[in-house]
Amino acid sequence: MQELINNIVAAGTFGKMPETLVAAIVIIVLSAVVFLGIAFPFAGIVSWVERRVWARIQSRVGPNRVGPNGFLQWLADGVKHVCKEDVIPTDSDHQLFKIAPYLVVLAFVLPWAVMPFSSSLILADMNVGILYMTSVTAITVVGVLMAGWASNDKWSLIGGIRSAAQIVSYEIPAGLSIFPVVLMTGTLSMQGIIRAQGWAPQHWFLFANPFTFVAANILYVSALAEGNRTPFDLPEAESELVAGFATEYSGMRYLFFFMAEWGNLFIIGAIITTLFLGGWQFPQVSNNAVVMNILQLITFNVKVLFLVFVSMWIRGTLPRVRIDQLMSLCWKYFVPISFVNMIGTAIWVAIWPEGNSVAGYIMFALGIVLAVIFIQRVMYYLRRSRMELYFRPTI
Amino acid sequence: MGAVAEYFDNIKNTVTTIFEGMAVTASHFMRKPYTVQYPDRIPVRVQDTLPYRYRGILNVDLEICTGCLACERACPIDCIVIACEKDQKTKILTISQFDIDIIKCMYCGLCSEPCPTGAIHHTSEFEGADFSTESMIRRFVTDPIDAYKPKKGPETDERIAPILNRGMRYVNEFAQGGEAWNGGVVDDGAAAPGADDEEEAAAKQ
Amino acid sequence: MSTLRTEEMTLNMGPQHPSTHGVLRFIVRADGEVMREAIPDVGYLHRSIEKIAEKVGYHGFMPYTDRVDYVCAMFTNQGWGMASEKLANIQVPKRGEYCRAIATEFNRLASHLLSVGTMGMDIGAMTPFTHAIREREMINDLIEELCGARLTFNYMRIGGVAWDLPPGWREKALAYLDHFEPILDEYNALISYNKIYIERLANVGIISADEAVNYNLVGPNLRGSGIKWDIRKDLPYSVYSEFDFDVPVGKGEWGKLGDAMDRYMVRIRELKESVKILRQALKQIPAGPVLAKVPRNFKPPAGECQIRVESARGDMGWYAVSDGTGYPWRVHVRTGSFAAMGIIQKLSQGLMIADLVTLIASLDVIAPEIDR
Amino acid sequence: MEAARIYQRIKDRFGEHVLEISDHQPDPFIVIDPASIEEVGSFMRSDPELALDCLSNESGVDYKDRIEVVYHLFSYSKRHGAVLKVKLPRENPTVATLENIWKSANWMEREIFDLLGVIFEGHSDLRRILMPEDWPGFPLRKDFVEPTEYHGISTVRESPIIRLDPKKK
Repeated sequence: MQELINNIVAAGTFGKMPETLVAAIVIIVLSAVVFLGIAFPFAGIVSWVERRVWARIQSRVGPNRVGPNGFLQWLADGVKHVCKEDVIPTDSDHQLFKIAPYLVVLAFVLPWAVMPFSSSLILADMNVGILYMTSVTAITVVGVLMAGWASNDKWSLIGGIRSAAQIVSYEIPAGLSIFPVVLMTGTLSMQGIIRAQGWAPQHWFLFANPFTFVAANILYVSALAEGNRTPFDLPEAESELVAGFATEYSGMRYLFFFMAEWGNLFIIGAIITTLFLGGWQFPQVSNNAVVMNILQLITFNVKVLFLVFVSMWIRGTLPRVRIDQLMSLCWKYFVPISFVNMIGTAIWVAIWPEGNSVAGYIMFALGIVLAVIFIQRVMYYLRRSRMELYFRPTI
Repeated sequence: MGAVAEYFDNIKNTVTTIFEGMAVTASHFMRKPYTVQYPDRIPVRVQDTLPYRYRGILNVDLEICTGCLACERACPIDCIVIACEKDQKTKILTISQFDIDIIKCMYCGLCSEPCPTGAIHHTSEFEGADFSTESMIRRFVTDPIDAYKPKKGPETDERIAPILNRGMRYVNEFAQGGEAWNGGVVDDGAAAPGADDEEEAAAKQ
Repeated sequence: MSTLRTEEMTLNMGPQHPSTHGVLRFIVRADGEVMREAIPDVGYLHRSIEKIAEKVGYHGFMPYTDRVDYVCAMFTNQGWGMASEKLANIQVPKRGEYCRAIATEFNRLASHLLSVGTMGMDIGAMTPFTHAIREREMINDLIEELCGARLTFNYMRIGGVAWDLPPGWREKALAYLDHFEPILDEYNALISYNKIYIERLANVGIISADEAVNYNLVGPNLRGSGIKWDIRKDLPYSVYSEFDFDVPVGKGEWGKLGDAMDRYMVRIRELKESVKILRQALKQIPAGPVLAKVPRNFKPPAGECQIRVESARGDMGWYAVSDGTGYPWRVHVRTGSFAAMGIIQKLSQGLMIADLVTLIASLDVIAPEIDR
Repeated sequence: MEAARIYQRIKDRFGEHVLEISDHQPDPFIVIDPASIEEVGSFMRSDPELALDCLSNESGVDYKDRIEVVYHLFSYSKRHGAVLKVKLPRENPTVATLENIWKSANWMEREIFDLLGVIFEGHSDLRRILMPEDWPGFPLRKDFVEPTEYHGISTVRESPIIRLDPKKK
């Protein structure tokens, strides 16, 4: 990053402008390109993918009209929302009402700074990377609470308060579940954590020991809760609160909330991938740095997108929990178990400071067994169903 | 059950039931979707896939209408209006108006049941949207037309015979049900309620 | 120390709310997430069907009965048919009764599927809803073939049914039942036994047996409270005495007896019982006419009667008064949802807002049936 | 227990209050004095031999010269039913509520009040239930004439069909 700015200054493209100003321009332009070109389209495409995946789970077709297989649906939706009237309720707190969506988007945009796409593709490899990631994503709560309060609508208010309670509570198990990995690696840097793992599954922290396996699951669920995803979509619980904190929003501002929600899926996936799934690690097949970086980028994205897909799949399967159950799940189950994980990992590390490779193989084998059982169940349901039953012969 | 056992039982239950649920949804990735896109993604028109008994928008074949007014009387919602005049000398019944208010019609099928020739019948057409309420009134008579007189034997007029055949098929379907599939004997006496009444009424007209 | 001033929040839930099952309104007094009370406000769908009956005559009222409860219109059809038959003392032919039983049981499947599906949707799981609706669509296809309509059937007539089963229909129906049973197990695996789902439903809206009788709850709501009572079994009408089936009751397996989960599971188990009845009915159906001879100008003798039909939402009472003319003097329908709505104000006290949605769904109230 | 025996039992207990026992078919009924409805009701519920624990249906009928309120009672334990009637004058029909005996009466009485104008004395919440609060008159009465408009909204739709034949209607 710094080299790039130095090069630009040296090239004299901007004449005699002070170096800091050039740096600011470069950063703004670059981030605009990154967010407008990568993050926002990603959120949009995820919305389409989610609708298609969800539709298949529900025996439906899903959006398939705009573009090939409906691929451009997200663009059509975006254009529609931008063209819509931006309704601001008369009795609302106008300033807060307007700011709220931007804060939510901010919380979605900031984590991309430490997103470790590959061994070199990272905007800023901070030494507190993972801490930064979890803390900036929590800014969402401010925006959501603000939206709920400023709408001057009781449903929105309940939604906002629910969201605040939920995000603040689930920060704790999420934070505690990061500890085992930090204990094992001794670093908070994203790249450092990834480098401590190998490309093979048995070297991933997911399978490093039983505690990290549990920690990974807790972190994933907590992250879903922070991202307001089913089964924790209480703040916008459609059947209870109409649309929760977003009830009064329309047009672009409404879209911002949902763009952030879909975009957050990538961030959730990236956190898990980095911490537990070996990040961008790929076998050294080439000495060419560019080729390796591309392969690593693909590896990272495949893992993240798989997790994004799983979250859609979960959304298509599970019902929503109630607010008191949400709280008891967090405080009665996740927090104690996370502590156990932390202590367990600490003991594990104390016994095997260099890690236990046998445990990795055993855990990986267990994971395979689980997957096989799962596939068997899937085939069982598939066999039993007779979906080819149609009463209208032409359909 | 102790509190500790319950605690772990809860965790076990949650994990296993979610596992099962995910398996069910995963199996749906490998199944065909059940919905079809309306209307342009199936090889035939939707109307043609509908069963014979489908109750769509009403239609009247005036060629075989006897002008008996059975349908008008049967309609609980008064959406059918018929005007008939009988010439005192020639004894010919002339239908001068046969209007159906499609907006009001609730597609109950009570009008097509007593029809002796199947002149008024439901089609499989259901797309009736239009821009004005006025255009939703189906006016079947433009010029006054002579009512059809049922003949003793089979219909001889080549123009009317196919229409009557269709009409009688409709009547048979409704009055007696389909052909009985397990050797059922269909009793003719159980035709549409009070079929005789209608004939009397027609005779009076 | 001065105390913080708090106040109750009055929430207006409905008439346009995603989960009030039609046009219903609740005035919710809530203290944060906990409700003090939810006062139902009904009447948004009042179409004065009882008044219409006085104007359209006996045969002409039949299509209107579809609109009393459009989710299970076969039962309202049958109720009106039975009331008129009882007034005029008409005997329905055996095959007609079998056709009625087959049609109503298919309709019960459809209605219960909608009920359990919306239950899932109200809890926040969208997939069970579409799966239930998918099965319901197939039943609608079958019924469409039978009577020509998917929702407002108008299949029955005074004295029997309008049309016999179409050719080949029985095989299709049996094929559907073979398909349906595994799907029901799959549905249970997907949602009914899901821990989150059970937690949401168990111990919500507990109705004791006494209360259920006192508030005149009927059908699955009554059985959910542990009372083994089914009109089909206990006061048999039509041909139900010829079928062998069980009456599932709530057992309180997941919480206290009479909670939302019990009512839900009663519906799920009733689906299986209905399949059982349908198999028997499709096998045993005799030959013969389907419609008794009833004059078109139907004039029952002066008198009054009340009949009870076990509809999908429970015992549906039809009270009809005739004055000897061609128009009924008075018709009154006592529906299951109307009674169920009466108990909501009492049950809602102390529940959470999210539970109100569960409660409404578990009582299976259908707005048109309340308001008529 | 058969309906006739139920009615006989009530007559034995409340001889002077029973106005009529009809063996009308198919549903025989008993007519009692409106003043004693509460007493009779609580007897029918609490008497161990009747045990009519469920008010299955309550409806009102306007007979042009009187208004009848009909109670269909049912016993889940004994599996028998009874039909109870009270006859009220058309002007200012008033009868005591049975809400305290059978809870289900609450909503059904509100409905009867709403549609027929019967006032149930002692009812805890006698408001209109189906019709709007400010609706004029009681729709199920035989002499009810529907107002042509409600708050400026027309309640009639002119039939767009012009009837050519002047002889009819």
